[in-house]
Amino acid sequence: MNVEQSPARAPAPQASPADQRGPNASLRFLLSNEFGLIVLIVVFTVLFGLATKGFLSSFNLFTLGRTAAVNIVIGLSMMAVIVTGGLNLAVGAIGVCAAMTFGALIEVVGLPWPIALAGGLALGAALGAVNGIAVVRSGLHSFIITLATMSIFFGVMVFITRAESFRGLPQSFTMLGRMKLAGVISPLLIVAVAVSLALVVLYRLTPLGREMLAAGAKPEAAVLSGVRVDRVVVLCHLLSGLLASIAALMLVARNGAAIPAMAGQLGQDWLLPAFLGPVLGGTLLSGGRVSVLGTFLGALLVTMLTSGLLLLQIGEFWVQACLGILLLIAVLLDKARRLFLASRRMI
Amino acid sequence: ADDTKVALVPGGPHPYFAAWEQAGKDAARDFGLAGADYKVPQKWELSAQNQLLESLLTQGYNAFLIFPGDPVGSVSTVDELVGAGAPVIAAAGCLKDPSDASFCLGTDTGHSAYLGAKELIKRLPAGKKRIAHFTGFLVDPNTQLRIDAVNQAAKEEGAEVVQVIADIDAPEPAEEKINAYLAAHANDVDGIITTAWVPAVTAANALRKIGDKRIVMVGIDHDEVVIKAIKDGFVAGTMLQNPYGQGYIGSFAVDKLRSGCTVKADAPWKKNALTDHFIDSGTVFVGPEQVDNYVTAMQGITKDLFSTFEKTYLNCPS
Amino acid sequence: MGYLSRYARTDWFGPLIATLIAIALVGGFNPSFLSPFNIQVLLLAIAVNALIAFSQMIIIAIGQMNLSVGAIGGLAAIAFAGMMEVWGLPVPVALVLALAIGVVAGMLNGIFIAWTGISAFIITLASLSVFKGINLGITRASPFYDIPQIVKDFGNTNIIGPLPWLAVVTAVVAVLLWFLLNRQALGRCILAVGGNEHAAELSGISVRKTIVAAHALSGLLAALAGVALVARLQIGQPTIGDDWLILSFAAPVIGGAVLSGGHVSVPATLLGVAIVAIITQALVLFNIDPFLVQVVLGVLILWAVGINRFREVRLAKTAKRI
Amino acid sequence: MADLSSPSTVPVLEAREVSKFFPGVKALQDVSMRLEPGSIHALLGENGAGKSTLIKIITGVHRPDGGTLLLDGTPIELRGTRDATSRGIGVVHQERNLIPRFTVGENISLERLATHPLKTVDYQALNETARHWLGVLGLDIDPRTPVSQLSVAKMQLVEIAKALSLKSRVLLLDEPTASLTPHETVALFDLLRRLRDDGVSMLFVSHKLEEVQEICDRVTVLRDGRNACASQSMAGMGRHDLVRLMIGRSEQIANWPTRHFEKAPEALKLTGVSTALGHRDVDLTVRKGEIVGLYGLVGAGRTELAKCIMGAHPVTGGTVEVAGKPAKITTVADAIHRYRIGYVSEDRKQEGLVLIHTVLENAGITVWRRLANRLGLLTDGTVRRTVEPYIRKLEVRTPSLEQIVGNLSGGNQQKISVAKWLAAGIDVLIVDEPSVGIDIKTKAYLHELLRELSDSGTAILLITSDMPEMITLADRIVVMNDYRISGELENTRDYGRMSEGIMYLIHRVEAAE
Ligand SMILES: Nc1ncnc2c1ncn2[C@@H]1O[C@H](COP(=O)(O)OP(=O)(O)OP(=O)(O)O)[C@@H](O)[C@H]1O
Ligand SMILES: Nc1ncnc2c1ncn2[C@@H]1O[C@H](COP(=O)(O)OP(=O)(O)OP(=O)(O)O)[C@@H](O)[C@H]1O
Ligand SMILES: [Mg+2]
Ligand SMILES: [Mg+2]
Repeated sequence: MNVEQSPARAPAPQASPADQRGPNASLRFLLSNEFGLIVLIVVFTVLFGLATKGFLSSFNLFTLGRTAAVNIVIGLSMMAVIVTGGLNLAVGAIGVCAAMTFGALIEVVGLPWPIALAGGLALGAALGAVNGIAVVRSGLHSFIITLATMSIFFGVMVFITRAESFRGLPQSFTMLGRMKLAGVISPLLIVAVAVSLALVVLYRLTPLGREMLAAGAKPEAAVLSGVRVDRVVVLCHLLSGLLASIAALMLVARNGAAIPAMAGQLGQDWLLPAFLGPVLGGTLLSGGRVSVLGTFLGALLVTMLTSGLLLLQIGEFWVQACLGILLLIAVLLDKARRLFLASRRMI
Repeated sequence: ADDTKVALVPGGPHPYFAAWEQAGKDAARDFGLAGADYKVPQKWELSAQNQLLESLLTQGYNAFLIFPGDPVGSVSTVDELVGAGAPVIAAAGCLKDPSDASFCLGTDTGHSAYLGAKELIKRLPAGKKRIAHFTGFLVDPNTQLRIDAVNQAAKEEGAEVVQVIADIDAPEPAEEKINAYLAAHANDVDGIITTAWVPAVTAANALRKIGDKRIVMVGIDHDEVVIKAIKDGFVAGTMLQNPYGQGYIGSFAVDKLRSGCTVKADAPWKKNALTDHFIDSGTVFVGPEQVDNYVTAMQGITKDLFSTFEKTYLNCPS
Repeated sequence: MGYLSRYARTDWFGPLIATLIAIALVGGFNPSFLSPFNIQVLLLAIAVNALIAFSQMIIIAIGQMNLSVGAIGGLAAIAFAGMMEVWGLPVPVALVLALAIGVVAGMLNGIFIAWTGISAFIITLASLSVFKGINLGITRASPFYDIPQIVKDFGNTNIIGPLPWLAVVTAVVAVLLWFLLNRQALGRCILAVGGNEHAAELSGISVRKTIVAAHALSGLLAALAGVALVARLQIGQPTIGDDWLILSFAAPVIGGAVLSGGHVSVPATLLGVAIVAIITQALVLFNIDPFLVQVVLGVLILWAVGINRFREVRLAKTAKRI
Repeated sequence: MADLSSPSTVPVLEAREVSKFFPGVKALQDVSMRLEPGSIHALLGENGAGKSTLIKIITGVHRPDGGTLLLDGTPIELRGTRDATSRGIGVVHQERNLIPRFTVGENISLERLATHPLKTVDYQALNETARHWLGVLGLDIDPRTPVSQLSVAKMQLVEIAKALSLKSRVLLLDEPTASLTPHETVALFDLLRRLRDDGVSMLFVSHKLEEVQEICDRVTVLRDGRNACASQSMAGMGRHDLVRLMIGRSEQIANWPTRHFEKAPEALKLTGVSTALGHRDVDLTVRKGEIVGLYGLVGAGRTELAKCIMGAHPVTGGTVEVAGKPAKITTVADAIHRYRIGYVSEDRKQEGLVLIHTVLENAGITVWRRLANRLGLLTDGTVRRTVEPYIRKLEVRTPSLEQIVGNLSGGNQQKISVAKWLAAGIDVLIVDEPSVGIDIKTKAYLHELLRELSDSGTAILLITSDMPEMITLADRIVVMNDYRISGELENTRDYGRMSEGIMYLIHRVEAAE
């Protein structure tokens, strides 16, 4: 994965600017984190497939996809803010708030679930925007702002709900969590794919997405090029909130209920998956560069490693240690791969 | 039966469940199971537990004893397991009805807190009985039950809950907050009830530290620190639970359920805030008197429960 | 310019104001806050949390993050307790070994980061799993109980008045750290690398060695915090360190540290820790509805950083280029 | 081959057939260069010719992919920058390399901190050394001021002091004068001459040929990463010879007819403008198609004025009119999108470019919104089609539009920060120090380009400290001093008279105070 602090250099043969991508593009792809992740995923799939019984069983693939789906969207919601060189510790808190709103709108207000869904998402987006505005107006680092709002959002949620769950959700919604398409594919996975595609379009094909990247990479330059950086940053946080709520609602579907403990105390359980995906995927923590596909694959890889390790039945208390080591091995392998390819390019 | 592979799955790494491992082993030996293994989620996270359970099913475990990571949140996973033909018993804590779990074998968290509070208040000197309540994460619905139960007991006995300190399941904040509380309010409180493991340990230590035997404290569970504090008179007693019994009897029961037995509808089920199919695995108050042989006491309870368990709660094809 | 405006430029000024206001308010409404015992409790809390914050601060100084502080601290803690209970090692030996574990763990982080160029975030994230996993593997989640009396005493007795021994340790560490970062070439190198890695490299500073050194130091401090907690809690809890992460960042940041590196302040971080500790205590003292505690906490943190921010904005106005 | 170029003495430093390749770029191929003792050696070449790369190899930043370095005739292998410094090779890189939050003094002594990390720092001594070297450069800055508070020019000088403080026998200067005022440059040259007489050998990179001719005695010219000439004597080399070596043909001196704009409509008009940064009653008019030069010494406040016009800082008094209509410009975005004013920053690394993004993204940033189709979408293809002509026109030397801008040579970066405004198609363009670090060929192109732009109706406000540039381009020259306008001149394109007039305007004010 491209996780050097410094941006990797896009290599390309000496050529006049006129000439189009052509060979460079394909080579750039071979060097990219995305390709590295794909290789790793294939390798580990084979390994686990051989080493364990049931890794490739349709049930395991189904649950794997379902778990990954949620982690992917969580990762994307963090990515949306990392773009600006900031971060959003409140993803979990926002997610839970959205989920509980959704539950309340259905059980307490009695709205049909699609409308409640919209309500939940709207709230999430709003909370995200609050973060963004606070960051822009105060000029404080998003870390400290979202640290505080995480506590506030979550606290208010617990205060209002008294930690009571909402479980009177309509079948038509909760079945999304259990349904198996073609025996192995969870609808949630499809949602995750759809969301990812939407983000790809945003960052590659819309001015706003490009402005988000520019504003994140170098605010001063972006401003002097006519980008409304403040507004863009707020939008990034809003997007993050929105994505967090999507993830949360996917989790609601999966758990068949909206529960305050869904993301743990203060929603902190989400932080790990939130960062793992993007960073493995080659998103620059300093901002200005994202990889949606990378985040997708990164989250997938981690979920896969966990699942595989559990199936390997290592002494129950040692799984975590092994996961860490596997993770290290994974990034080191990939690093070696890039060095090799790069050295080949030079001469 | 010898094809039954039971998995005993706690909510996460926690000393409370340590006894399950032995219980499982014994059960597997005594009832000739293919296995009854203690499987611990890596983190105390609902998603981690769910992922482990799914994996275990894939690994061929066909009967489950589960401490629900969340009374509501775990229901769907349990339903899936049962749907896949693996009977599930909620152990130590219950699932909220309705769920496909056969029944709940454990401690009525609310009730045990209630009893504990009663025991505490009983021991308070006459006068206004001011008690402080230290408990775990608020996001855990059981915490709300405990808070309500303690308030309930207090109301009945004319005592007053002057402060509730929650969200202290981690040692550092627990130590910080409890000491801070005692530092400021040691004289404004007569009794302390703790309804979670870590607060119990920390509070016991704190009282020992300020050498205060005036404040009466009732703890929970069997952590060495608490037991020792009882012996030394810093803690009045603790609400003991019966993890071993849960593990042992639970494994026995799921095996039966796999081999054709069904749950008796008309059994003397207890009700609690979460479910109507609740079996009390035994909670007893252990004071200085009983503290030395609480283990045997617990084994006693387990034996009694076990001896009548099958015919009380199950219909089995003879 | 007068003294005030000169001090106003220092990083610790804002946090100091915030701390004083906090003390005044809390003490005003609840005199028992200033009782010796309470001060001791406060100092104890600050003592350990400060070590945690410092161990992160060093890494922030080089412009990286260390997610494994908690894991390292926890590992050192249970190693310390375990070696005394299981192997019956004498306290000093166990102590040294525990700290050594911390240093080694930190160095491993540093070496991986420096020699692979992979972001510290990932490396420490992975090593977090490794260290925590080892911790669980050893303890199987059950604490080590019999801690030698002397250790317990050290963690719970005072040297004079309300001043606990642990606070003394932290004070010494703080002074040494301040000296390192402000007067010692190594410390300056650390800040230089954080401030502008490329320039530091060109000036002949060995960036790699500096990174490794910083992480080793971070590991040492984390281990120290872990050991201190064992002494304070009187048990070797496997869960020690699980929720250090947020605090470890919050305190330095409240103290005005720049997450992109090159600028940290020992006194300001110390004050950051103090603020958090005071707030936490106040919430208990004033018997805030447990369901509101989190909300109030969040608001108060914002208030604390707000004060500092206000100061900075004021200064920025007067800053002039030459 | 050493004996072929009959050496009078053993060269202090010699590079033999050095090569360096970057992904997709042959930066240097078999480049040779001999540095005689006690000489100032010019290293010339277009942007991207490989000058900085050669210097980075000599100072151990990059490893050569081929060839050898010799110090005093013996081959050396540099494992890192420290090797170089320890061997007495000092350098001032093209990019600023200072620790912003450290004080001037500490920055100057950074190498010595690095060498023994376990020593405690003696700030007394450290500041003394700093004071001394700053003194040598005739700078009176308090060594205790943080570098972040210095202007670009001062930072440049601090870096020179830093290099001097190592007392190197070999001193490599990569465009040291790029952001210096004429006055500061003169002082620097005196110093360099003294050093030369003390036997120090210097390598001097600059795009200002007058300077090169003034102080250099030998010259090496690179073209496309190859030697165009290696270590020739400057004796009898005229400007046109150097130019021919650099660009392969002689430069054509632009000599445009004077234009008249009395009747042209006013594109941008300031009347009695005062700003939050301290400008007072500034009157300034730029007419459609006109190039107005704004001259002043560094610190005169021109950049600040530009920023205020762009809406980055508030205008506190007076009126700003754009295209005849009063304009209230509060944000830069407004200035660009509503009033169609563009600004080429003097500080490309900080404000001009997004270094970690590609050429395409940087050049296109101003046009994205305009190019988006009905669905609000746009593809790289569309952006490429729009910006490519300009990239071509400016002859940006890049392997492809996907190259990371940070990897381009300084000059090529500058070209891109100009190109993006050409693409934007604005009515008023403010250009701040456009040709800093640009080679003469590109400079000529740039000038043509600005001229064409104005001919096609764009009003241009040109801020530059480069007098010749000013006189070649400007139709009218406005002189600013200490945040006020101190006068205005029609440009007669007569160098002597114009510069006199300008200097008079500047000093008249100072005399008045
Ligand atoms: N780190 C790098 N990665 C990739 N390409 C590079 C790198 N550094 C330089 N180059 C390329 O090498 C060539 C020479 O660059 P160099 O900086 O030496 O030019 P230069 O002569 O200094 O130009 P200028 O006068 O603009 O400074 C350029 O084409 C540049 O794009
Ligand atoms: N009042 C001021 N406040 C802050 N910085 C200032 C001020 N005056 C000058 N500077 C700084 O000093 C440097 C030179 O000043 P400035 O750029 O405004 O003058 P200029 O005429 O634009 O110089 P140049 O010829 O370099 O454009 C700049 O870096 C600028 O930021
Ligand atoms: Mg250069
Ligand atoms: Mg300027």
